[in-house]
Amino acid sequence: MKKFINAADRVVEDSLAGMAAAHHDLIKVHYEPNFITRAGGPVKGKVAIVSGGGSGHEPMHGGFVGRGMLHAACPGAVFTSPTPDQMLAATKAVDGGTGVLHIVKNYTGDILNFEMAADLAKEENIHVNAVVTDDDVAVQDSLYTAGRRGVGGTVLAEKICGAAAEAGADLETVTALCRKVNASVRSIGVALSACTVPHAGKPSFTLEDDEIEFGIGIHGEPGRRRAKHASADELAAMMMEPILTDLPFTKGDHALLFVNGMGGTPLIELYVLFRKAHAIAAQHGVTISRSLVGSYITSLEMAGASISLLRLDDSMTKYWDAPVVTPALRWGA
Amino acid sequence: MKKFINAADRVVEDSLAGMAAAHHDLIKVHYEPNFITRAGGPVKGKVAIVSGGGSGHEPMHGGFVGRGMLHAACPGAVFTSPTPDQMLAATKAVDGGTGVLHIVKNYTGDILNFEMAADLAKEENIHVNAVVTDDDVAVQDSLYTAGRRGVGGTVLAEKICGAAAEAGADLETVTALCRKVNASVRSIGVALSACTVPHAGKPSFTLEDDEIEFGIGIHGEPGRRRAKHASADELAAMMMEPILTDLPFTKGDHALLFVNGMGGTPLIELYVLFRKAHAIAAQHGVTISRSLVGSYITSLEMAGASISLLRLDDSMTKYWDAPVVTPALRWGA
Amino acid sequence: MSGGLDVAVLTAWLGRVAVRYAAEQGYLCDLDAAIGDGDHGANLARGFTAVVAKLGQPASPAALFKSVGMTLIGTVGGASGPLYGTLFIDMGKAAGESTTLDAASWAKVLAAGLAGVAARGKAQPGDKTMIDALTPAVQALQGETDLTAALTASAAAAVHGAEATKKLIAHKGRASYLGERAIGHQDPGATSLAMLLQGLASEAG
Amino acid sequence: MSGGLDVAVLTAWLGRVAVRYAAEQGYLCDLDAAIGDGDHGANLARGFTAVVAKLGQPASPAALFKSVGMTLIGTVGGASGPLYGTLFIDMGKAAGESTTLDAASWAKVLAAGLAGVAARGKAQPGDKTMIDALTPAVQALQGETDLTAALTASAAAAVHGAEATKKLIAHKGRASYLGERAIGHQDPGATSLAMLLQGLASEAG
Ligand SMILES: Nc1ncnc2c1ncn2[C@@H]1O[C@H](COP(=O)(O)OP(=O)(O)O)[C@@H](O)[C@H]1O
Ligand SMILES: Nc1ncnc2c1ncn2[C@@H]1O[C@H](COP(=O)(O)OP(=O)(O)O)[C@@H](O)[C@H]1O
Ligand SMILES: [Mg+2]
Ligand SMILES: [Mg+2]
Ligand SMILES: [Mg+2]
Ligand SMILES: [Mg+2]
Repeated sequence: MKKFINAADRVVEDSLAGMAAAHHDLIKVHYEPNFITRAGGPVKGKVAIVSGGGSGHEPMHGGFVGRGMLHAACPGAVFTSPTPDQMLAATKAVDGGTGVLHIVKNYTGDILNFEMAADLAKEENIHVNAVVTDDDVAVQDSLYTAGRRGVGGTVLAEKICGAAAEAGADLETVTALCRKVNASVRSIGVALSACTVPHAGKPSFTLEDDEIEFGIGIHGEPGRRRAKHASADELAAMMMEPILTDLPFTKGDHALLFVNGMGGTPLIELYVLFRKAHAIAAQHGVTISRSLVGSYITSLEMAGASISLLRLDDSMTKYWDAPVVTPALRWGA
Repeated sequence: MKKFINAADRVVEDSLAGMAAAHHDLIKVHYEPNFITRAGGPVKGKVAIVSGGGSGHEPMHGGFVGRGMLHAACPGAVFTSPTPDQMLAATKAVDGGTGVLHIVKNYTGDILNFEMAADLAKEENIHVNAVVTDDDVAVQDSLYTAGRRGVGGTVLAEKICGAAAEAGADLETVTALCRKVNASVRSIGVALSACTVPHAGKPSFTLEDDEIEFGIGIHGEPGRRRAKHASADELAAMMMEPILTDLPFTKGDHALLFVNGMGGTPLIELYVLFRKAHAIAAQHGVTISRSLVGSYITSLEMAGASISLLRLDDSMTKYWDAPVVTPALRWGA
Repeated sequence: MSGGLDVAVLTAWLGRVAVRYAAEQGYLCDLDAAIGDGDHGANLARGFTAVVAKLGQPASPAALFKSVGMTLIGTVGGASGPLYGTLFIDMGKAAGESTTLDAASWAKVLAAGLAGVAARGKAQPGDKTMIDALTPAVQALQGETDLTAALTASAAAAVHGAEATKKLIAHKGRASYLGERAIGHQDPGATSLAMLLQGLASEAG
Repeated sequence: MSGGLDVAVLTAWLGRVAVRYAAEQGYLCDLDAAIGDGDHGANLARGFTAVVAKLGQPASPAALFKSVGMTLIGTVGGASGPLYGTLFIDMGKAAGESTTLDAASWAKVLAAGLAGVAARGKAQPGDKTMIDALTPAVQALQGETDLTAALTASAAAAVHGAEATKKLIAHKGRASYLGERAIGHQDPGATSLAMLLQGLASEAG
């Protein structure tokens, strides 16, 4: 295992310290319990949005803290949900008096810990709503599982809801919008290689030179099935098929296409995938009116990619375009 | 070799097509010869900046085309300098009547091809200046070599000079500023793994589990020497030492610290490096007043990182902060 | 062991378990890597190291369980943090004022812990979770009055339950994403739970 | 071969070289991977495929050389594109009006090409570049009047020159970054240049 780290049990803190040093104009890092807030402190009268999850998915979520997106993020150990004390402290730090939305990716650990935190926050008279994201179409029979995982759609939900909160929408409105974004987005991921969790020291699975994992999540867990490696165009087609049919997307839809790298995939390859995914959407009658390409929700150094497709309406489009000023996403201001 | 590609000889064109589809609001991709310009066409009366180089370093340079940065970029084959016809066509397309600056990284191929292009442009009465970037301190005895390579400092020069051109500075002023940025920045890179050029199909070198390459460039070429893998803090110290002493940086300097991933390095690790590089600069009396962390000048999927340190003056700082609207760098507008 | 489970014995038990989790961290992570995300061993090792460090001198088994539960919730994270935390917190509630737990009261306490875990995680027996070790362990305690025999039988039942998860498809937790591919792999949470009860049998049995 | 180098022979030569570069693409890339960036074979294969495709029916050796040079400049890229391009363009200038080149005029033409490469790349013999194959190849042509013998000797000198680059430290091109680590590796550009002249000896020798 070769990584730029000092010790497995220092990775998260060292990286947070680096973020703090690099982005002190935008964010503030708090330790014990670990959480990140905007540099400015709570915004009176505006809904605050808190997210969090295991580390190893950078820039998600800490890189999305800033004006127009998250108010706070709670990083857990690598691939491990953070603990309720982190979420409680973050929630208290950013509450502007009009309630806090927790955006929670659908994993048992995240759900349970955020639930506990919400209970504790309510005891302190903070109004907390939670929206669980579960956009991963790789999980099919969700009745008999922990349910679909929250993956790439989470990034889009955080951006769009962050803009709504910034614009002054109230808690119920932001909550409903978040549910709507989640209901309108579908994602799937594929891995060309596994990743190595620092404290494990070895890859979480191994793939032959001609194999891929199809339908992976973001925790180095094995995917839905193993498949033969294929051309970028074939893989894009394999990925777009379940995405398009699940929602389903239909002729005339306008959508945001998000091609995401898993951490070890170079941008040149993401654009190759984007090209075909875009063409397939067009064939399907779906107009790609917004796009995002880059590594925004990652699995450490995994080589792989995910595709998310979000059906847009006017309000989502407006909030997507609204200014955002965070370490990882910036535009319009 | 597992990559998201269709065929080795289609990678560049497929990726360009993806960029065109994703960023049609910002850029326009031209084919045969291949180059990228801003969506809007030439800006009358403003100096235009053209850069280029082999592909495989994305987002550099195509991702930096847009308002406040480059006017055009010429992508060559993977790791291969583009050809003069590309540069000539790009130069003609963006010339606003007041001259064009070519920013050229110091590699024999880039130099020779840009020289030929400049000669051809001059024959067509376009005033072309060229600045060669050569910020890589890994190349020591530059008298007996092709000279220091242009690496991370190039990104900073393109941003700062792009802002100056946007602000209306004339060709000589932008040229002088570019020389000054190049003279004020020092960089060095280290690889944890090699990368695989698509048409080669195998890694350009192999490293043992406990080995790194120190002083690499950006083309998968071997570095200056092989060394034992060490902690992130030790590697940051090994990298900062030649950077700080070469310029040299001195107590009281203000600087921009740029920690760059080589394409396969996750952001969490870049922040771990940033933390220590920042601390070492502080110990040296250098204040980090601006920073950039991410994968901006890459070597395909190489796991590795480079550090660049730029001594800032007021004008560089002002131009760094100025708005930029490109696929890969965006802020302030 | 006739004196029953008092604070001293329980404290020794937790120390023993912390050592075991540290030693088996790699094994538990490997089990989790096969069908989950590979962190279960690290999560528990981190949590129980903190438990031992923070425990101090609790006044009663109830206080001890509550402290352990709170520490686990605050340090483990993931799915197992709230679940192990709830196990101990609900055991603490059931322990009441007792200073020493005999076989019958331990049976009641552990059953309360099981109920808490089931309520929080909503898993049922057969879902391939820690519930599949905990449920038979609670059952094995029923009607057994000798503490040594009770703890030994309970630990054996938990180990057996954990092993039996191999043949199951998962319906809860990350392993549920794998469908049929989870078959043949033993559930890490059930395995760690069996280790927990084995530790008690060794310490107090 | 007594008729000298006319357009037909030169065209056949370029076709032969294009095939050879395609076949040796991997070998040349490997040489370049060891001390450069691993693209030299791909660069030349791409360039000479284009040369063959675009050549048409040039009127004279001069026109042929110019066309080849322009195509290489427009398709190869890297360091070798402008250098190989200049080689052919300057050979074209030196070829003048001749329809057929004999040993003496080929010596003059290749020397002009060498001068062009040296002027553009500023490398000297011993710098571990294509100059180290080209220089002895030009020297071997001096005073030789029999074309067959001249081309054979020239190609052999180029091969020998290329092999001799193994012992050199590089002072130009990417290999110069390696310092002592370049020793033991043969320069890819010198190797490809030797192949070019071997092709001519085979075709016309
Ligand atoms: N809903 C649930 N109810 C009971 N136990 C569960 C549930 N979900 C997961 N578990 C247990 O948690 C274990 C995984 O714990 P751990 O790896 O620490 O957390 P995570 O899955 O968040 O990485 C599983 O092996 C399983 O025994
Ligand atoms: N300044 C120079 N003069 C002559 N030949 C050179 C010079 N620089 C490099 N070369 C030749 O170019 C070859 C490398 O070509 P190639 O790999 O195609 O280009 P690049 O180095 O740009 O990747 C080297 O092996 C060397 O022979
Ligand atoms: Mg986990
Ligand atoms: Mg090259
Ligand atoms: Mg786990
Ligand atoms: Mg090369």
